[in-house]
Amino acid sequence: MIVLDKASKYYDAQAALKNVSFSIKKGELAFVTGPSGAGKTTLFKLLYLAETPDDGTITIAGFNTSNLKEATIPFLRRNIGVVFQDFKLLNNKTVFDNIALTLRIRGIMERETKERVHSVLKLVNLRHKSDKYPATLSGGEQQRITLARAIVGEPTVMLADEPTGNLDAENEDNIMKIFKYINNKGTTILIATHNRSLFTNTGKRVFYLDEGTLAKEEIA
Amino acid sequence: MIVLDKASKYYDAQAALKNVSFSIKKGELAFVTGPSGAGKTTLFKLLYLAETPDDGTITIAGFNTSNLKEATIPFLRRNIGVVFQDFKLLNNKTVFDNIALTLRIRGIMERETKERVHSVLKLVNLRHKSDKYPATLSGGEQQRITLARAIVGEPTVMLADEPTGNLDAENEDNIMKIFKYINNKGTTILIATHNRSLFTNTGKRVFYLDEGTLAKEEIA
Amino acid sequence: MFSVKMALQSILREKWINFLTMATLGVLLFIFFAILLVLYNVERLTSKIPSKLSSLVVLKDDASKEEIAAVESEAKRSKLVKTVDFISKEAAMEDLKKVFKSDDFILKGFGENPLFNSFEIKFKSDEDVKTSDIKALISKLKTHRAVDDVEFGQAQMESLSALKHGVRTIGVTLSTTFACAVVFISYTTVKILFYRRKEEIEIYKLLGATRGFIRLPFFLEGAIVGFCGGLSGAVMLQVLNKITLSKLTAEIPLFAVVNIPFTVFLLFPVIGLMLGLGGAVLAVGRVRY
Amino acid sequence: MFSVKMALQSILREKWINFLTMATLGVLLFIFFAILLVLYNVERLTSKIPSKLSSLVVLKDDASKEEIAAVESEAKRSKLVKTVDFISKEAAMEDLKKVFKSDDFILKGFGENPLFNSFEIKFKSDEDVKTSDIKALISKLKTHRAVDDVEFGQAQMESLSALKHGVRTIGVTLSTTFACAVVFISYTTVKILFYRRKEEIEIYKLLGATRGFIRLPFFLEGAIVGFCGGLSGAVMLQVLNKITLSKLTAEIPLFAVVNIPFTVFLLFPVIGLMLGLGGAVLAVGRVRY
Ligand SMILES: Nc1ncnc2c1ncn2[C@@H]1O[C@H](COP(=O)(O)OP(=O)(O)OP(=O)(O)O)[C@@H](O)[C@H]1O
Ligand SMILES: Nc1ncnc2c1ncn2[C@@H]1O[C@H](COP(=O)(O)OP(=O)(O)OP(=O)(O)O)[C@@H](O)[C@H]1O
Ligand SMILES: [Mg+2]
Ligand SMILES: [Mg+2]
Repeated sequence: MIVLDKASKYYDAQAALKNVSFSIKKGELAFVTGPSGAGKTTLFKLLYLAETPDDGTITIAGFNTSNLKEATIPFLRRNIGVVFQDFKLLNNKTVFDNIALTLRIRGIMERETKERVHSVLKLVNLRHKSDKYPATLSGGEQQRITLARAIVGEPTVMLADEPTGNLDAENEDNIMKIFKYINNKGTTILIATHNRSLFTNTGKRVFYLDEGTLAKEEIA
Repeated sequence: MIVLDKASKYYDAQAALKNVSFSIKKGELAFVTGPSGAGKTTLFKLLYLAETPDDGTITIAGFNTSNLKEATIPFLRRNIGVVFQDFKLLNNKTVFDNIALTLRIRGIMERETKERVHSVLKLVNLRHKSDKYPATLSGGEQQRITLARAIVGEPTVMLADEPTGNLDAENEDNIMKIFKYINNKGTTILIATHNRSLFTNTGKRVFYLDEGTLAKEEIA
Repeated sequence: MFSVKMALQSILREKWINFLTMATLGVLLFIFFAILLVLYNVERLTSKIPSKLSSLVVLKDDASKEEIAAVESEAKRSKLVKTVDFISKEAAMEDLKKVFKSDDFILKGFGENPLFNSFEIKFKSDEDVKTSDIKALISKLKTHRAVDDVEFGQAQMESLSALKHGVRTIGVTLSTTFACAVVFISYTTVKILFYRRKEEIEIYKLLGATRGFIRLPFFLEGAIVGFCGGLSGAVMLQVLNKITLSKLTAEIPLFAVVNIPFTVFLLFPVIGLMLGLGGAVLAVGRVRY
Repeated sequence: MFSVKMALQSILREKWINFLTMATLGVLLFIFFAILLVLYNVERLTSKIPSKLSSLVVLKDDASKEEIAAVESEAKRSKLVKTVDFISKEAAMEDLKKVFKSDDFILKGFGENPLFNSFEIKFKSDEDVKTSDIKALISKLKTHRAVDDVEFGQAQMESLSALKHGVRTIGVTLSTTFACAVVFISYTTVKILFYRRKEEIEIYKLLGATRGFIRLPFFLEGAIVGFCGGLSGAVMLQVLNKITLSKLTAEIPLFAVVNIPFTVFLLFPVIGLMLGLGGAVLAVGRVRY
């Protein structure tokens, strides 16, 4: 589902990602970890095409990103659900509209949109915040909205960047349960996290990044 | 140093903080914890006067916030260093200028400003990012810049809201060391966090918030 | 449609800034049309100034009818000439009597009429009638035996045509400059309005929105803002018209001739819409992924 | 000083948007002054139109010197009158001879001079000289025994003063409307420029910045943007002046009289600065903690 072949990304001659190769099978749930500034977010940006690799090739959800026509990029992105580390919520839209946007973009009917948005809001325990604006939410609430937005489109690949950074143990458990649930339904998931407790004893593969290189890969 | 007496804060008739009373002595290091949306950030907002309590009184760093003249607010704030949960970095200024702003506001000479900014940058291991803009930093890097900005002014009270949410174990340790160091030099510190490992076995007081009320207080 | 809803929502959300933009467009259009109307009416007024371009062809007393007819047909052939009127010496005397008004006893002192037959030639007052051409015609007429002399108010003619030309030149320069300025300021205003939306567009793209989906609400928003701006401009013009102009007309009847064609009011919202839409298209620019 | 550095940095950081704002202010000021200049020069041109307000006081042939002197002093006493010239019947004859030009043999036919002595009264051409006042003066003069009749070109006088009044009214209305528009658009532009800075100001406040510290850089930025805008407007006016006007003057000598006072160019940056600063002050508003 995801194949990186010697992918590199440089920012002003400084490598944020260097020669990273790995592949993730369809339906797999894997983790990426590493110290602050290791390149986890950069790796994700390459995967959802916010950045283009300076070197190497990337294949995701059947698209080869090196020979992709610009016009197909939106359709690639509709297959990928992303939990952004910095949330990227629209401050001038309500929680409902923020999440609904993902479906409206796809031209899904308003009735179905409403149903699906409400069901994901229930999943992250924020059904009552539906009409609030993001700025009035707590950090953890915003993070859960971002997660809700990522899963509402039922993507084939899910990229979650530090999805529990602002969450307490209970919410963390809840969110890991959600990941496992949608993973069981067939979604390939890659989670970037500092939080070792998320992956310890899960039996999943963990990729360790360090200063842009893939330092090691192990089964947690 | 910090005294809350039956402080309450309502957002559209919904209590974000209800009847919270506690006091923290000068030089103390204490923790606030609680689930997402419990009111930790709201409590901090009351302390640095971004919000006014709807009920009760708050005393911090010798100022009683209920009968404060508007013109003295900036001077109160200069005594308080805040690590904001959402960073609040200025995107149109370099890392250096973001941190230096705290000192420039106080009219500190440029030479001294330079020295002090560079020394806090070294403390958080980001000396080399001095000329970058916040948008080009990783999440954890931004968080450490926010911390650097909070400590550069040598405040008498330090409020840290989820200061390690985006940080790996190693950086986390480093930051806790910094907190302990400035606490030893006499700064009163209040840390809001979900991360139990930050306070377990520290022997410090921990306040548990739940749905806006102070549920319990214990020694970790 | 969803895009319409989104555009309306967006306008309502940022009432204040959208209102400012609308008002700016309205004021600009209002001023633009006010200028155009002033120019249009100055043009109308100057065209009401009676054509003063005329020459008097003095004929010799002993000229034959044929010779006189030759002069007349020569003058009439010219493209420059509007009318040729024969003024007999008797008619000239009547005119002279008018000059002396009630004192016409003076003229009664004359025995024989001492005046002369003449042609009054009125020239066309188009701006393509050049002084040099008229001079050429006059020297031609002078070659006729029947013609004694030709009098021509050259200075008068030159200053009048210069004034008309000047008004026209100033008008064209001013309205062109102004049109450019209106387009530029509209563009700037709409651009600044959308400048803050970069981040919003970025997020849309990351969620997989197609180009059309991203741009449509912005275009609609620009169009709506422009349309409302144009409308408010029309209202302002109407107010100016009713208040100022009607007062002015009451005081100075000359201004009764000033006219605001009704189509202008229809043009306002249309031009506003185009400006807003054009500004939005330019402001959003090419969306790249 | 640090604030200056910060303001400059801020301007450089957002080159594009600041450039647009500057250009907008420049264009606005340019147009504003272009309009004012047109009005100023129209005023100058109309004031060059020779005063045509005159009356002819026809005196009886048998009037005594004293009686004539009484009429003259009565006319001269009036505040409406500019000059009073005595025209003897001999001088009038000379004038008449000029009318008949080379054909003055006509007049030689007269035995005695059939004309009359008269006064030519020229009235002041200020707009506060009212037709009704002049009429009152004329009827007063008619009561003198020496006066036979008074001729007065009323229609001519009324249309000329109406024209002047009209030009002035249009000018005042137009430039007032325009001044308001310029101020409004400047405010809008600067306001929109600062609208995006709310968050920035918020952070400043939270870090303990005093009001002055927060506002000074914004004010400086507004002032600098306004100043540069004014400067660019001055450059545009100079270009228009050199290119258009000099061409126009070459073609139509009438325009040589058009004049751009140099102080205008000094005014530009000053007004721009004031607009930018004023806009910034209003845009930042009252900083509350
Ligand atoms: N746009 C950019 N321009 C320049 N440097 C960048 C840019 N984006 C990221 N970097 C740098 O690349 C490195 C990797 O950043 P990245 O965001 O991938 O780290 P990360 O692993 O996600 O860290 P964290 O856990 O702190 O979020 C960092 O040193 C960062 O400063
Ligand atoms: N400006 C606001 N308007 C309305 N509601 C608000 C506002 N700010 C906070 N709230 C609500 O108040 C409650 C407490 O928020 P607060 O940010 O204090 O939580 P928190 O304990 O910091 O949570 P987290 O750990 O997720 O950051 C939340 O339910 C939040 O949605
Ligand atoms: Mg990251
Ligand atoms: Mg919080």
